Amino acid sequence: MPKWRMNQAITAAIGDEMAADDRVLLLGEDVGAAGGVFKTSDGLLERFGPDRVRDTPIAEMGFLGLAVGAATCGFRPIVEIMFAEFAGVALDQLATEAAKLRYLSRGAFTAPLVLRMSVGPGLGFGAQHSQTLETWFTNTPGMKVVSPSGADSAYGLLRAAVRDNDPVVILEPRNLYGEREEVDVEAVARHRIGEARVVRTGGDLTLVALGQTVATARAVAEAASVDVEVIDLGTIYPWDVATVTASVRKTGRLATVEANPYQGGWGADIIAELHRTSFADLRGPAVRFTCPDVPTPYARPLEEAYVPAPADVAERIEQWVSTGEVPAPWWQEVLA
Amino acid sequence: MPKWRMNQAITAAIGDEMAADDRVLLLGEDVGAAGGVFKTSDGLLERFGPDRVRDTPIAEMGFLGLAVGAATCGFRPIVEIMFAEFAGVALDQLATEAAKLRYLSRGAFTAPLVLRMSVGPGLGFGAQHSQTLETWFTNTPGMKVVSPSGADSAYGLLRAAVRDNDPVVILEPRNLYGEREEVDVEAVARHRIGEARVVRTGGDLTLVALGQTVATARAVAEAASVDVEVIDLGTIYPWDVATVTASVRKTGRLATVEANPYQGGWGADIIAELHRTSFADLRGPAVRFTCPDVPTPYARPLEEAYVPAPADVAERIEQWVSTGEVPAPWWQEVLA
Amino acid sequence: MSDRRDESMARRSELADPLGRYRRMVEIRLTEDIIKDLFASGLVAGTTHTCQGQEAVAVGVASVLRPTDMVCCTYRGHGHALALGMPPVAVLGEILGREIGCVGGLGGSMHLSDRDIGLMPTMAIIGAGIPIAAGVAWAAQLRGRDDVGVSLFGDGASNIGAFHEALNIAALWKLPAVFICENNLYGEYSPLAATTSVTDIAVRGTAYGMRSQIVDGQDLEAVMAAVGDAVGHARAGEGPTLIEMKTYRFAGHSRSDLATYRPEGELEAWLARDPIVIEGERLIAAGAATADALAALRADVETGVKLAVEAASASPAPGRPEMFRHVTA
Amino acid sequence: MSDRRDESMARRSELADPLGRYRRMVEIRLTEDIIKDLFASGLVAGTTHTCQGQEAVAVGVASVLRPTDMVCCTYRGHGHALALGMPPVAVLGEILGREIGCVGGLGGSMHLSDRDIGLMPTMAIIGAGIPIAAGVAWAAQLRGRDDVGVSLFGDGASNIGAFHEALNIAALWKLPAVFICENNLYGEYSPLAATTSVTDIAVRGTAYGMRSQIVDGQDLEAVMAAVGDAVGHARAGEGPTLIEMKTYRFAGHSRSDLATYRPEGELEAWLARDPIVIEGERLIAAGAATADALAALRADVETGVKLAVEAASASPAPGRPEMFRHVTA
Ligand SMILES: Cc1ncc(C[n+]2csc(CCOP(=O)(O)OP(=O)(O)O)c2C)c(N)n1
Ligand SMILES: Cc1ncc(C[n+]2csc(CCOP(=O)(O)OP(=O)(O)O)c2C)c(N)n1
Ligand SMILES: [Mg+2]
Ligand SMILES: [Mg+2]
Repeated sequence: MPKWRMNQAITAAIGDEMAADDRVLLLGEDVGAAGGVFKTSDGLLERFGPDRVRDTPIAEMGFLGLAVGAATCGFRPIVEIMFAEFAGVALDQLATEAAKLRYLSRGAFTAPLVLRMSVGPGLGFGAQHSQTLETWFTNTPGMKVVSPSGADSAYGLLRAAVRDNDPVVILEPRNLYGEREEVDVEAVARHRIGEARVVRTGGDLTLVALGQTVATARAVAEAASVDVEVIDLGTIYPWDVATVTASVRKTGRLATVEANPYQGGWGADIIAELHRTSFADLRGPAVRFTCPDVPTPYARPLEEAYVPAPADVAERIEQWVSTGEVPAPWWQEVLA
Repeated sequence: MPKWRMNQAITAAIGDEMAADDRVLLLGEDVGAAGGVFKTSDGLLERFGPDRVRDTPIAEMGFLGLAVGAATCGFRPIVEIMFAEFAGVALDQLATEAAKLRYLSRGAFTAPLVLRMSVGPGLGFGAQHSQTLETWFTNTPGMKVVSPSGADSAYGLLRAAVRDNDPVVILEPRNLYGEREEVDVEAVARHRIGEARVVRTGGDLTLVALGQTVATARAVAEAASVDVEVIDLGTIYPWDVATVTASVRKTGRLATVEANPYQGGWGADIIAELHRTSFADLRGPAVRFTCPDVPTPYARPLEEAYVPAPADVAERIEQWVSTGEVPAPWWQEVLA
Repeated sequence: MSDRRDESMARRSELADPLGRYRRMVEIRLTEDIIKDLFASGLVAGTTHTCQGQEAVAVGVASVLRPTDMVCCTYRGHGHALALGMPPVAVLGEILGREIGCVGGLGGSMHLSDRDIGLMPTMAIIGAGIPIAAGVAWAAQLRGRDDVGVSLFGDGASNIGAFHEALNIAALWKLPAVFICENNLYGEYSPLAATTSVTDIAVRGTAYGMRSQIVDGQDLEAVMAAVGDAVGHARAGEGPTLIEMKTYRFAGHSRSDLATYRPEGELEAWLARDPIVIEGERLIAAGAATADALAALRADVETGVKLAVEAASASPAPGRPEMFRHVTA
Repeated sequence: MSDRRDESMARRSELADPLGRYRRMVEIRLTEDIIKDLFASGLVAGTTHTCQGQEAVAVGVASVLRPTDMVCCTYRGHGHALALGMPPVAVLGEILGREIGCVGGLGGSMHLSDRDIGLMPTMAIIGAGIPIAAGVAWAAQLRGRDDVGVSLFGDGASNIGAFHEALNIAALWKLPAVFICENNLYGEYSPLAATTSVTDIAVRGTAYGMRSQIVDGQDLEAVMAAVGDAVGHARAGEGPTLIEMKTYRFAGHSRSDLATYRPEGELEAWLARDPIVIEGERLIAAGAATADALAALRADVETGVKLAVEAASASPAPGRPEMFRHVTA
């Protein structure tokens, strides 16, 4: 099995889909000649030519709209928007056009496109290039939103997304592009849209993670003396209620670890739903480990403090399980 | 006390703030000569002149950006974006620029602007003009988001928003523009950003509502045989944890009623947080009454079925309180 | 619904004939008039945007297109739908929210569409359809087909970012697209001069090195000639064209608008350039019809539209399960 | 920090003098070179965008503005910050994420700003600053002040919607704004011709009836003349101007870019038009300086920049509580 960096896995997934289906296109800023600013399409222009691998102007609304149009005509465009923040100039085409086409045409027009965007704090990119922004996309019926946690799921989810018949947003953790992981290209079907994966079993607590926080959660599990079950959510819209519910039935405790600010973050939806499906199973309140409610700070030590740190999360979880007392967010101490 | 339609109350609030502070501006499509498509600025052009009441081209990104610029220079622009969906072409200026200016300049530049948008289903406007879209705005530190429930809070919250020193989004329920309510212009301080209001006291269940669903919740309370406490959330970001927590301490039961699709809707954040703050107080799982996860249908009977109906919610609440069994969303029956 | 398809296709072919085109303009006018009445009488909720006065654009455009060309218009799209072949009952049924509507009553007045006639879902966000139409043109280019993508939008839409982004890309990629601005002098209640820094939208082609043209949108033949030329250019792989149709909406912006903001005499001046009258006189002058024949035709169309209203009204609203269909695959 | 203010103001005044302007161009060049090194050595994470080759634009613009004029530039903004008066230590400190940085290390390379010198928070979203600058101009207009709003952006930014929307409004409202496109022939790794349907960005002024001009961005005096003229026009209430500066970035797009995509000879041709060399030769020809004096000046600046790096490096990172300040009022 190849041990790929995540950007290589993404390139491979795009390449494999383009080779398998000539309706698949790739477009975005510098995806062609330059092979992508994060090298997620290296060599694809050479392999598939400029008709199918298309560099675009800086015009996210425009080229996403073009992809919507091409998708209604049977193509399967993969659109790259470099940083998720740039969706702020293009959201209309995704949420208000693409996601509603099928409904508004009773299935006659559909938009089977993939919108890839890099997300997440941790690399010193500052307040406007570090957010995850899931919630811009997760209350709009008609589309799907996934986030890989490494090369393997990046490969699998991307291939599934291209084959999906609806718009699929892929939020790619930027800090993982350079990270290596074994990719099982044969077992690609393990990564299905809408399915979470238990990536570590444990009996004391269910820790739900997404994208870059899956690594955090694994590290928490290693560090903590309690037995943590780690779920890689994979798909955040619509997310896999059944898998999380089953886990909580076993562990009786639920927490999320998120790379986004606290209030309104995606973890709330997990907890609210589990509250309904698993009230009797929950031995105590669920907890969210997130970033504080501030823009992403630039200075390295501050950004490091900003994202949930495995050791800190582990310690709070241990305390929680042993004392039963719900841990407060760390920043409350600083602010007090 | 005047009994105003909500659009009159909004007009009055804008007028009062403009009269009190000549830094206040109003801009948007047809807000001037036409007095606003929803008549929320009738007569203001005549009163304050074209410098301060400005019709704009159809260019939401552009004129919101202009407002940001003017706000950094000490003005207090009130921006109207007619339907919240149109924020999909302008979100960048709000979430990525305005909300981060203060942080990125350590307070030297701020954007004390108000962004008013109409929201909500119920009026036969179809899938692209009927959403509430709170979650586009509720995970971005640096701004605030409120939603009035009638003329009185529309007046009070708007005045508070203009005086606030940060960007404030006002989501105005479109179906209330024509509804009358007594407006206590003296007691405007009752409506504070960040404060929820208990608008009906009750002992059996806390029903949290926002904007147009406050009326729904009141009707539920009237119809139900159980004693429902209704909270008008007023501010959805940052929302008032203390008031909801205090209510749940008393009632032991929590539900939300929302005019948006289920998964990822704002109610999840309320429930997840209360799960943490009030786990011991909750006698059973909290429930969300929302729209189903579909785009807003146009045909009248379908749109009527789409939004939570008071009678239906009341019935489910009664069943829940009496049997202890958590009500499933109504659409699960249809889908089954 | 292949009956619907056959009927639409037959209706489309009628545009090959001058009298068929005239008839279609009349049908659009009368259908729009009835739609205004339906809303005025409170029979329909929501909003509607009619196009009386702009019929020559709709019929002219449809007349030079093939059903495999794709048209992306706006909420002011009833005329385009009818022109492209959609039967009045499908338009009216949609507006009334009935099963018989073109999208089963789920969309409403702002969201007519029918793949068979090349009518994309009509998007109600200003500017949104422009890049989508460019994308349709791109698809044709990629496939090596000589179909075109047509985008219709208003003068007001020429001020929004999507217009700019799409036209730059279309020019750059030489897409087989035709961008048609229906400059009816107003965006909602605002006159062009209050919102737009130029008088002629066509000059904006310069910013993209795109050929552009100003056309009398009240003159069916002028519309057909200009759009025909642009379509030919596109089919030949020569790239896109921006066409500005100078036109006027006789009614207000939407259901509730009485259009009191118009300067005195403006409406009258434009009524004197009613596209239906202009084309009618041309037909008479050419000996293709008599005034009596045109009057009879009008009466006939009127009967048809009334029957369509009846049929639409008799159609049931969609059932609740419909609301849950076609959300995702 | 009123020391900072005084220092910045003094630095700003230095631009009144030809040698002061020359010196500032040299300072920008050397500071950017050091920044590249800092990133290359792995001392800084994140990314940075330097402007070697474009110094004449930065210094020329700053030279004709007052501190009450407001400038909205981009992530490629170090040169503008320095030109407007920000001391190197404030630029370097920000890039290193230290307290001494212009925004205390909270912003980073892409977000320099200082209200005292009229430098708005530099926005890292393409096009975002254009309407904001127009808004600043609007504020001046409303107040009846003759200050101007200046927007600086790249050639690539002229393809995004915000550019279009802002320029239309600015022309329509006759705002005292100056829109300056630094056409350095590339947007990231893409050459202009791959992304832009016209060769000269200035022609896009036509779409707004806005006066526009092409300027040799390597020639400090040409820059000053053109911007001075546009600013005068704006101050007089005559409205906005679009200026296209033909320029070139000698380095890659950002820290990691080796710019291998450039056609052979292109960089060399532009290096032959180095704005610092051009201005230096002019000063010598005019007898305002000798080659030796300019060399000494350069050595002096180099020392200053090195000291600034040391001072910046010696400054502590901001403390954790800083992260929680200035989120809301
Ligand atoms: C992005 C966006 N902003 C605003 C609106 C509201 N709106 C609907 S129609 C309209 C006027 C459009 O004018 P124009 O483009 O000239 O077309 P016309 O209605 O005259 O056909 C406006 C502002 C919208 N639908 N979308
Ligand atoms: C909306 C948006 N899209 C894409 C980017 C990524 N990006 C950063 S710089 C850049 C190139 C900009 O080119 P240009 O405008 O010519 O400015 P230059 O970098 O050459 O100074 C791009 C695409 C961004 N920051 N914002
Ligand atoms: Mg118009
Ligand atoms: Mg450039």
